[in-house]
Amino acid sequence: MFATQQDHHFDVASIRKDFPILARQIGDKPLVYLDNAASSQMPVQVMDAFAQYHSGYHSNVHRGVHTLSQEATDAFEKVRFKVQRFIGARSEREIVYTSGATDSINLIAQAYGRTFLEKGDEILISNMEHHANIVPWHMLAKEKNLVIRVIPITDEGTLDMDAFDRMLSKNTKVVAVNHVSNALGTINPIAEISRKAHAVGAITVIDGAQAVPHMNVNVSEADCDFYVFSAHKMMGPTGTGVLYGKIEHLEAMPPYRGGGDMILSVSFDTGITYNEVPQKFEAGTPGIAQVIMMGKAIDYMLDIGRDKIQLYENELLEYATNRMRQIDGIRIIGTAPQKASVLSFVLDGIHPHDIGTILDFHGVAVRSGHHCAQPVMERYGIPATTRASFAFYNTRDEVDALVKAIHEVKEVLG
Amino acid sequence: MFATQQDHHFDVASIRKDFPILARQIGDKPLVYLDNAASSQMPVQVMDAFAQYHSGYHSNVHRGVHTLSQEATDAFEKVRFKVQRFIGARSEREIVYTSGATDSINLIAQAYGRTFLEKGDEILISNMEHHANIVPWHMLAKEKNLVIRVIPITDEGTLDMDAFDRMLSKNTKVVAVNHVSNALGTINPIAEISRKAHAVGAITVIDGAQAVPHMNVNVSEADCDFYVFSAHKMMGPTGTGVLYGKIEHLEAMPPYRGGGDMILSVSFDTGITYNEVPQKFEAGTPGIAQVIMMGKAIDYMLDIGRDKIQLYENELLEYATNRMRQIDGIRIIGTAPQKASVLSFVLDGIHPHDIGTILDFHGVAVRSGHHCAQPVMERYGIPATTRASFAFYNTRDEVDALVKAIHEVKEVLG
Amino acid sequence: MDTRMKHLYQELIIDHNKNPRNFRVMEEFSHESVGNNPLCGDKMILYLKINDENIIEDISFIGDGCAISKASSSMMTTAIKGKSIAQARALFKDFHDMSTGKLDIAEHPHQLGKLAIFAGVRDLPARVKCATLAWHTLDAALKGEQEITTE
Amino acid sequence: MDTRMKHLYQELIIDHNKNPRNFRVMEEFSHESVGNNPLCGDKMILYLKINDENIIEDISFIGDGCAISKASSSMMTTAIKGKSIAQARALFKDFHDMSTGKLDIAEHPHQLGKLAIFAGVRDLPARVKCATLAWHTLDAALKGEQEITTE
Ligand SMILES: Cc1ncc(COP(=O)(O)O)c(C=O)c1O
Ligand SMILES: Cc1ncc(COP(=O)(O)O)c(C=O)c1O
Repeated sequence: MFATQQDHHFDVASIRKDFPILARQIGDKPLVYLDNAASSQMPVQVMDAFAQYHSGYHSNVHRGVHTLSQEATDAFEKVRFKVQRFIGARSEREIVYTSGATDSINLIAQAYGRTFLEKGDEILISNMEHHANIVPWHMLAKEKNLVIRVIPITDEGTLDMDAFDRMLSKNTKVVAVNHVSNALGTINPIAEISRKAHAVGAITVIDGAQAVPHMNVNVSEADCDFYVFSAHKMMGPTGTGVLYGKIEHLEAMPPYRGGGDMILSVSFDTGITYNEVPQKFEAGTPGIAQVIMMGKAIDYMLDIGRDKIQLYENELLEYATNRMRQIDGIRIIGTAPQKASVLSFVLDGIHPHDIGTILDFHGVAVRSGHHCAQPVMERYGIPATTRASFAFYNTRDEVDALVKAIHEVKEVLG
Repeated sequence: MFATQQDHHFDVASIRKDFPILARQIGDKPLVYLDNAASSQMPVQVMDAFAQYHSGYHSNVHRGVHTLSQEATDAFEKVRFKVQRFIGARSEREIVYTSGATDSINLIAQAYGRTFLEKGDEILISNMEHHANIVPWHMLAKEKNLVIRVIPITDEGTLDMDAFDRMLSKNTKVVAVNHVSNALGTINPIAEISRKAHAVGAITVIDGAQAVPHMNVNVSEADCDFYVFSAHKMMGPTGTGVLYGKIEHLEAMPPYRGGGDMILSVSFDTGITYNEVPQKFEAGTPGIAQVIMMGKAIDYMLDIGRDKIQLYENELLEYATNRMRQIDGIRIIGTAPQKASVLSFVLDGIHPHDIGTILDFHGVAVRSGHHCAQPVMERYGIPATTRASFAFYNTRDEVDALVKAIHEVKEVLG
Repeated sequence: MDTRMKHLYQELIIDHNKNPRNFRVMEEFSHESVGNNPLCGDKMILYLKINDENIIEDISFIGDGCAISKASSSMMTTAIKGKSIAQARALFKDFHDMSTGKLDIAEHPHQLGKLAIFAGVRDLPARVKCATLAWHTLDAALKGEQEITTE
Repeated sequence: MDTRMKHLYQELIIDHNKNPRNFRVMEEFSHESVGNNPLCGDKMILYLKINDENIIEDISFIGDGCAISKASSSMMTTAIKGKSIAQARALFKDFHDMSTGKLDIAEHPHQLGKLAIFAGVRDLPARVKCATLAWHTLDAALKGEQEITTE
């Protein structure tokens, strides 16, 4: 049933076999999982890494001389190198493991922001940020009397770059924007943003949670100061993520969390010495199995090929957009020329939650709500949208199932 | 080979079958895993929960109306109730999921400490704390000009309660001690400590990382204000843990990390409203699979029976202590009358790291080092110890293997 | 059509969604409260006119919401208009218990009448709040609270 | 006895551990440096007397450490006493490359002599620092640094 035409040798049928959950039924309907922007599914290759780890070589890392501890440390540290290459960082020391994109941004706001920002300094964020890239700045701004300014977006859902240019000033210290918007799908020009931010002496914090699963990312070329993402949106496990930071920033920052592994020595007489970057930021026992799985998820995506994934997903998004546009009374929210993976929409007179529920009755899993991006909703004057978001294991047949189910929604509630 | 005598119907042989890693060879020797205080091993029942989750119902929690999201949310939230009963909390709202004990203590130090402590306030910690219960307080004290005072310990390794009594004053605001010391094995009288702390108006922060795997814990009876632990030391996954806090504290505290799920609404016009406890403290996508596995780990331990576990482990520790005492030139560090799971020792003239390496050559995995408790090492005037730490799947035969290997160490280096 | 769907989106609900009753601003009211469901972005304002004998003489609402919440609001207003405060509170309890699964209406006696149509939300945890928002707002209004937020 | 163990804890290492050479405080030195390995709690002080021709005339150390680090320190002092700074640096490089697995001493020529006995630590990542602490401390002393910390 889930074959695709026109797939440039992209063998989606065999890829789907790697994802056991895709064979699931919802009631008597096959699952059509289009909630990938919230969290992607996991291939068996990644799942197996978990069982292998815990059946074979689980142990706490870094601190042991015994074999298991060395094997675990080795596997754990090797992923740092994988991540480095995956996002084009210059050194594996620039890769900090965190518990997710949210944790990463909080780390930056607290360890960088609390240290280096001063009363009156400005943080520019955009009107299309996820709450994860708003609330930490808001909390910091309240504490330190900083000013948050919001870069407006156009009706299409692109950043208003003219406005951005005008807002930049010598007061601008941080520019925090996402690489891809989870609510609109817009791809933002992060290299240009970094260049302009640097010109006024500001740093950039790029939220790449929605970018890394869908496109090539090169943080060095884009010259961002910080870049964050979560493993669970790129075929990996929940509760794990990455903070990329330029080494000079990471070295200048004080630690964030205190505990084991992030110190060199603790003495009540002579004081505390902190460990080096990146360990300085990795207090306590990390998600060892999760990091190893994140490495496997990267391998999995690289094996398929990121270019191929991007090409396939772009075609799928275009197909979906064209089919959806033909539905009467639909309005697509987010129509930027450069988009990835996300199709948000509203239907005349029908509330997104009813759409979500009725689609679920048809086996189609989409998200209805504000997608943790309420300012986007406010911007478009809507309470919520329904969002279909795609991964490379989705198919045109699944898009068709979505469209068919939307017609049923209209029949019931239209 | 791994049978035990005297086991009170504690069927360790069949328990061991649940832990595939215990069948591993290190070189040509069977693994003897005695590094449980660093991290315990995982039974298949817990591992299977991971595969079931990701093959069956993985989805992001809290935000979706579709079936998978409801199933995931359900499973995730049910664990809160399990944890509540497991540690005797009054309400499941008192259970906050974190990424581990270290994260939990940092949350308390930042969200409680930064809010409620003032210049000159005193934090009492003990001389036997893990770095996780030292460094966060140190960082806070430096920032806010607080005073950290250290409760001394006796030669046996018990808290000096007379000194504690004398140190308590109206300036004492926080008493942070572990329930069981990871370096010494000492069980501390947390109910008495809480009672005395409360008498001067201080709160208690109990680090239960080493207690929860080995004994019954009842935070309400002990009347502690906060209690923290990690899943990976109690047969669960890495990167997940719990913060218990009395509801009145949790409600009074501001949030720690900002992001999705911890807010009710975000608007650039009207501001930000935070979610209720415990969600207020759970920003971003949590370790969903990990929490579900933590629930399974609790089930697993309860199925065996915590009393039985405690009894069995106590006998094993006693057996091990008696056998070790007979080794010439050994000194056991930590000889408190009330102990759990841990046997730390030094050997005359032989460095712990050589012991660790040579034991590893014999398949025996122990930890050599300061165990993230350098002040304990300073207290005893030693650079490090070798630590054997037990779980309920360990056996007397394994203790014998340890003792035999120590004799070999002495032969080589003695 | 899917049976679960039929069960939830019944004629009556769809009718009340399309033509909500008592859907208007009230100029002279004795009680007013705003109900928010930030997860959905839903918001309603509820007006009550309660007389000296504690009878709900008039009730109306305005706002935005999904079909379930709109129909529930509409049907609530028709159900409690003319009732006493005590009766309204009793209905709130039954409705709340039904939608959270505490009251099995097939087994136990209840006063819900047509409102029993919302029993289906019990199996849809994410939608319970939609059905109960109006009732929570009513409860808040009766307690004299200006605004509530559910999640 | 286990072969891996034999490979690491050879006679020579055990002898140097028990009877470390040049194990004393030096009163008149030209260079001094403190080496710390906080993970192990190990600490050493290294003293050098280097003459005007850049020859290491005398070398000694004191400190606490495991057998590997003590033997390595002891053997280092005997190996470089009387050598030039340049020769000592070359030895450091070879030793470092050997113990971190970059130099395969079976394949490539090297000047290590008896020091090749430490090749076994290559397979024990947690112990590499023990074998190299003395050498890193030497390197620091030659650079004029007072203290180093490895982990
Ligand atoms: C007593 C004690 N407290 C805290 C911790 C820290 O736990 P985690 O590393 O899981 O955060 C540990 C474990 O290393 C411990 O033994
Ligand atoms: C753009 C964006 N940023 C940040 C996040 C937060 O990621 P996490 O919840 O994994 O911390 C998300 C996902 O929800 C996202 O879509």
